[in-house]
Amino acid sequence: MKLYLGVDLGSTTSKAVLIDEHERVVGRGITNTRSNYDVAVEVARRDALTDARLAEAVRLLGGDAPAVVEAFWLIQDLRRLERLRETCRATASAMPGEGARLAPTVDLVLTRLADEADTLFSAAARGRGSFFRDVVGARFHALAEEVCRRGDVDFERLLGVYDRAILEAENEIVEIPFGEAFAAAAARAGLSPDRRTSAEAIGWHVARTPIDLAGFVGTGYGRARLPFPRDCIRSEILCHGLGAFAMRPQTRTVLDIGGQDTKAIQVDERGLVTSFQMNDRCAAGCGRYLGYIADELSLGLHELGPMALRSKRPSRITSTCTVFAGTEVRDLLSVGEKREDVLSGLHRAIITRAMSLLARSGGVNDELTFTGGVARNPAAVAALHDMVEAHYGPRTINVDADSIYTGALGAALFARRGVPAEDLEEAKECTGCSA
Amino acid sequence: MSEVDVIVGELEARFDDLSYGHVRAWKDAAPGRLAIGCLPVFAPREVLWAAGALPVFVRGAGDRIDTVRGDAFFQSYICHLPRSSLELGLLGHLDALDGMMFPNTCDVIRNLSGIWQDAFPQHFVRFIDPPQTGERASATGYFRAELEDIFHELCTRSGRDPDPAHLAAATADYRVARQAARRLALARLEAPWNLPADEVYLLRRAGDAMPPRDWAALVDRYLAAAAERGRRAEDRIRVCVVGAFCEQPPRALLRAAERAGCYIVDDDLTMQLDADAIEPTGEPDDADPMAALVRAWLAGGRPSAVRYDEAGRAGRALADRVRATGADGVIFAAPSFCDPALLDQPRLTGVLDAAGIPYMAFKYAENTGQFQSIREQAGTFADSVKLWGAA
Amino acid sequence: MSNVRKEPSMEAQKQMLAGYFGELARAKEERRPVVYTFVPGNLVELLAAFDVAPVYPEVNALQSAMRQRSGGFIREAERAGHSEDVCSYVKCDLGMMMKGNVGPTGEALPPPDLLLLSFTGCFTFMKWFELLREQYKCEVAMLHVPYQGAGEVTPEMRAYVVEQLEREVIPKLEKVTGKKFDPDRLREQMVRSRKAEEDLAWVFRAARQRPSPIDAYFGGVYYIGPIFTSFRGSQAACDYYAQLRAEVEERLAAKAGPITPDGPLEHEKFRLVFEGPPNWTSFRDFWKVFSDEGAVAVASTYTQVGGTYERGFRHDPERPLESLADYCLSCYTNLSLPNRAAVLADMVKGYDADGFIIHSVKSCNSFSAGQLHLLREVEKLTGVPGGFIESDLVDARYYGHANIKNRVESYLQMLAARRAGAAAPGAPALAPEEVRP
Amino acid sequence: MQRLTCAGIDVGSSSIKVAVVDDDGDGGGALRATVLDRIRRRDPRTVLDGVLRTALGEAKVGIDELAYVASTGDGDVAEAVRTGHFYGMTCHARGAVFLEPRARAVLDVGALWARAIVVDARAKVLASRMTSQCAAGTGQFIENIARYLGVRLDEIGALSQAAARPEPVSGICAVLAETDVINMVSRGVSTAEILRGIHESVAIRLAKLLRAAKAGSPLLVTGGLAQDTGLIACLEDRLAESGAKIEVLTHPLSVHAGAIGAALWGAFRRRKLAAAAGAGPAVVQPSPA
Ligand SMILES: Nc1ncnc2c1ncn2[C@@H]1O[C@H](COP(=O)(O)OP(=O)(O)O)[C@@H](O)[C@H]1O
Ligand SMILES: Nc1ncnc2c1ncn2[C@@H]1O[C@H](COP(=O)(O)OP(=O)(O)O)[C@@H](O)[C@H]1O
Ligand code: SF4
Ligand code: SF4
Ligand code: SF4
Repeated sequence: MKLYLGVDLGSTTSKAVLIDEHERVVGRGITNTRSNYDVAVEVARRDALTDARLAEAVRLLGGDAPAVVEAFWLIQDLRRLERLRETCRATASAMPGEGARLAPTVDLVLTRLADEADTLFSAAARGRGSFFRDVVGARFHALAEEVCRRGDVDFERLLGVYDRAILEAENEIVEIPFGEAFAAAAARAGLSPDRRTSAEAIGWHVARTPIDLAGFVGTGYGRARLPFPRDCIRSEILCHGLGAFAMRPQTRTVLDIGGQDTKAIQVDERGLVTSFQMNDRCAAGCGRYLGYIADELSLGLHELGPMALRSKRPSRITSTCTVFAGTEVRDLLSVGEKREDVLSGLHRAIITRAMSLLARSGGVNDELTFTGGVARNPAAVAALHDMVEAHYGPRTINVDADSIYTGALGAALFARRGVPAEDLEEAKECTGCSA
Repeated sequence: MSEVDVIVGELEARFDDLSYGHVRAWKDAAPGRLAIGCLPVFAPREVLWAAGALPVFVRGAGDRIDTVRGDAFFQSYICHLPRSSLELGLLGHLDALDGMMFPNTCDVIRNLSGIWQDAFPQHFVRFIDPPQTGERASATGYFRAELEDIFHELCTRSGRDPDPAHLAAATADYRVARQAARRLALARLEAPWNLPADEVYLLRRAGDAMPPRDWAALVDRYLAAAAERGRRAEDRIRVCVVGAFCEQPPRALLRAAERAGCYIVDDDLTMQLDADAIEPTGEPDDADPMAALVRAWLAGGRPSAVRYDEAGRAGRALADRVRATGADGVIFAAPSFCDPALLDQPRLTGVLDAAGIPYMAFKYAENTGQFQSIREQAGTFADSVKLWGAA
Repeated sequence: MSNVRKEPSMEAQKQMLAGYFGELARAKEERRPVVYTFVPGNLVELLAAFDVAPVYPEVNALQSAMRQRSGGFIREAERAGHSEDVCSYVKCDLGMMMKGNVGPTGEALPPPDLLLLSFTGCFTFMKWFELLREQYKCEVAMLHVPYQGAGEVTPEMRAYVVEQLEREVIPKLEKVTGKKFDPDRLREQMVRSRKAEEDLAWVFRAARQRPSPIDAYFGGVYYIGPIFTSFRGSQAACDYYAQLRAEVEERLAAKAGPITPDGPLEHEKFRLVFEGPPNWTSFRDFWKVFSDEGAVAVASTYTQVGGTYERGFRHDPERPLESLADYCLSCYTNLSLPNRAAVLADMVKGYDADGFIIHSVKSCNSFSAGQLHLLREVEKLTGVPGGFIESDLVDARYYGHANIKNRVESYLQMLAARRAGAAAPGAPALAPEEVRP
Repeated sequence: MQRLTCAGIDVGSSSIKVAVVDDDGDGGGALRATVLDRIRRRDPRTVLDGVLRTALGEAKVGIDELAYVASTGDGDVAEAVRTGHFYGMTCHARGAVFLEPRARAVLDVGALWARAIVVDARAKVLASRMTSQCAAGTGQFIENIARYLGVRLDEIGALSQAAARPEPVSGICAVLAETDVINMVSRGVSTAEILRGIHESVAIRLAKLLRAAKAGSPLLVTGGLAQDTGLIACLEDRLAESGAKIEVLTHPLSVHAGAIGAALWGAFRRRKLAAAAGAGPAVVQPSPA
């Protein structure tokens, strides 16, 4: 297979997209951005390759596929969990004095976590876009609180151990070779022995299929730090513009709301950017804002939108600052405002900011394509529909399920279309893409 | 419902009507009537009124609308008033107006006048740059020519005869309004507990867009009704609010400040330089009313951040005002990014320091929704005056 | 600064400036009256006719910034109660004053005998002078120059300014100098002004050629130094501009590009027009953001704040006071926004630019308020997309290098992509799957 | 004068503090209890109940025996138990002068706000400044970063002071800080250097606030961040560098200054009210929250 890779190293998430020569997407990978950018990119890239291989295996496998796929990813997570447990133990023991007391408690919590793995790392959880770090972190928090309430171990200290360990654990690459993992997945999925054998064979076959990475382009917040040659780096603006345009050729305006910046981009009938505005350095109005609020309310990120949609009377949220919005939310709740109304107000506040940016970039032209992580949030989408209609009249608004990959897709398209051959020589030596 | 509540209800309805329905009604009542929007803080109101045009002060939209398209014109470090004013226009709320006047009060308003020309080509847009030079022959000639030009232009539009008699009549009308404004100010000084800042503010905002004599009547109706209240004085401090002359703070902010333990007894909210700062002295000069108007402006009045302080007396004038109003201290409340108001503060506080008058300062935006920090600061200010004050 | 440019005229310019500050330091000793005034609308010919020494607070502020001293001055002013929100030129100047009024070259600046407030182009000037007067308690002459709100200079405006010159400015100058106004001396100055203006305008027009032999923004700010300040009308200025012109003629003949911080620019990849003042605290880095990408400024509006010479304005010895009035009335920031859009559009077209950059500075409402509108208008007038970046003139806290670089790179990549028309549409790559509430 | 036992409740955005004080009426007094609990996403009212119970237990008094219960901070939470309310800076001033009678300036740095207060010997607030609607550079900000780096709050100070070269931080948004920090870690900057850089940037902000309030010396730092020795060290450097001769002090009970001050003002008020009651009916009412 001859493939092209696009990588979007975002502030919150790192995304990778693989396309083939016909510009069809064959694989996607995503992970949370972490302090080791190389690892983040590498994980996303490997996940995209794995995704491409899995798709091929699924095609060959038929009816058993869903169970095997679910088991396949679960196995990866279990391996990570195991590593985390080892790291936690080591971290706790290394703490002078109290380590001896902390270690067994941490171990206890992580054992309980592993017991819940099936539900914790289910396909549903993956679909929600929660990453290992988030899933484990939230559950650890809850379990630790429970354990500490009973015992004599200090909660803050226990959390300290975990915070330190996760930092270390997530910055190493945990990988099981595809064929091996697939075989293990077939076993875990409980297939009958003969079907298991054929599944294993398919796994080994797919694992051996050679993949020729013919080009790659990187983009995103951390693009300057990607281990790519300079010519293989494109601005996020261009990638989002082209990615959105490729998904929806009628696109003339793109709104991207990511973790910590918002971009409003206008493109012409060829997908070329004609103007853009971006907003950064302040988290108010970006994805992080929602993450912060979700934490504040002890909710999952994916739960915010649906809850907000139930509101009939959105509250008026005025705080410009994310952090203060947190306290404002608490205040409003304490005076009896409903959660859904407060949340709905928050979503409107974010979209109001985005609307200003859109206005600055040249308004909303038909069609508007909404991309970035926040486009996964149905309440944000609903608020956008309302406000665009109110200010610009009826407009078609496109939101794709894979909109979070838009930047990476644009990058892959640049790789497919643009990168001159001579750079590829140099590229072969670069560590970022040893396929 | 008490009479005061009825009046306040009416005032609120007016305030919340962003589309100036009552201005439209006034215009529709007779042919040839015009309404001209005026950006803070100066408009030659007599001249407009004499030409058959109702001056309507446009002071942004406060926190009553979300600015979306208005943001497309200004960066984040520009104050808020121009964007919400534009938003009002773009949403059609200013359709009742036939034009706009922009005084040279700061760089922002100045550039806004150019944007307005591009954005609303159908409007009569006029930039007015009143002399900052005090009484000089050159200024008199120039300013008079400016005002004459506006007078004639508007008369042409309204179909009125540009007779100086109209100017004399208009001057008399506004004198009535100014006297009412003074009665209102005095009544508040005497019993601020009966005249909460928020209500006085609503009343003055109504005056932004009403025929002068109608407004004077409304003021008297309110004063009579409010006097009936007989509320009890609370243990609060009396303050002057300074710096809020252009972009207006949200009403909730005024309430928050009063609730935190202050009575606002004097302020420069809704300032209209021609009204608050200039008192045309003596009887209108029937022979040449325009000359009287020009003279009144050039002679100057109360110092303000947007007029050249030729004699350098702004600080002393503020200290005098504090004493005259019996205030315990000063609250400097300036819009964020407002160069005129903010650049004046250090000069003014220097004088207050020397005079031993306590003060505090904060910034706001017209759409601020968080008053926690303001409450906290105003509260601490009030606490400290109360716990330690001379009284 | 010496490491930034290597043209010979640069040396001359540097010496002129050093000489100027030296002269200021001696002014009191030589009993030469000192006048503080502003660059836009400066009446330097008139001042020279009275033999007074001009001090420009803005020039001090920018010089301090280039020497990395503005931060301390700004903090000093903020300590004295000035807000973070207000113009940092003012704060930089006040802070310098509070710290002993030692000028950028380390020599003390003399206190003023007269504050000549040429109130044009910027409202903040007025507040600035109120603050200065508080400090110096000296004579003030206020020259109110009406704003071109309706986009033109009317005869009434001109007459108003001329009358103020006659009745206010000249008498005050006579008072502080004890000299009688001599119109012939003024005319002599103006003859020389005209000559220098002619040469400077020629230099700027040379950027119409490909490749442009000059950088009309980053290099341009050096070119305007002498003529915007105390040298206009002097023989030194005539000599300097003749020398500059000769150098540019040479580069033009050699088809050489401008000299950047890293030496001569080899390939002119992008021709850009600039609006707004530059950042002074990181001037070199700021320039490099563009020169690294092969982007050259072919024209800029900032080089017009002290006179719109490219657009044809010349001092006229035949009507000295009227032409001083026109000079004050027509400085760039005294134009209405629609006029400024027209000036920019003319530049984009006339200089065959690929794009234009608006550098919006937090300090300067006079320039910045409404620049987003300007962006759209110029795009409409020219069909050329503009780029928008933000920082400040002299307050280093607001200069975010990475951020600016990111935006400029994105913008230039966009220009390049448009030029190549590269990204031809392919088949839609993903199955559209709408998620609507 | 008669001793009065009063309680002060300081409801902050991250923690609730309660102090029980015996006030002697001459500006002095004795602390009977100071208790703190972090809110940690619980209902503040529940947290308050717990803290108050513990404090009263420690002080060995019943709530009915208190002469005055004063709230400060987000006073609404304490509505059910309080007698009256005083504003934050009023209380921090009083508490600071109680803890450190020499203090002429107070810097209260909590989770969301920072406030600079100038006081005289009687704890009268002469001038004050407060940060505005941006939590960049306050406790929450430092906490977020420490959390990400896996450093406990009580370890921050020592680590930061051990750093050789601080890493300059440009953006100091409380929320985006995490991304900035990720970026720094990715560039191989050590934990200590990052923390030091953060402390430097916060110290700059605080120094500016102090300047704006024209704060004098000595300065007592109150609020939770007084415990952050790294920050205090940077603040001292900053102030020294800018030429301000300000002696920076902390006190082990700094975080309780607000609650202590509230209790003391409660006593003051109680005495005044009693005096006024003797002289005739008072028009004064407790200030509303
Ligand atoms: N499943 C989801 N549901 C709702 N919101 C989500 C989901 N996944 C991600 N987000 C939002 O998307 C943001 C990240 O967007 P992304 O485009 O990946 O940002 P970046 O490119 O800056 O890393 C998160 O902060 C979060 O608010
Ligand atoms: N031991 C400690 N070392 C350093 N910082 C601390 C420590 N304890 C608390 N803090 C900081 O103090 C802040 C809380 O201060 P506090 O004054 O209680 O705030 P508030 O009154 O707003 O709740 C926390 O955000 C935390 O950053
Ligand atoms: S306002 Fe809030 S979100 Fe914005 S920069 Fe400050 S702390 Fe960050
Ligand atoms: S608020 Fe201040 S800066 Fe803004 S328009 Fe009004 S006077 Fe100008
Ligand atoms: S606002 Fe602009 S023109 Fe005016 S003084 Fe400041 S920098 Fe100069």
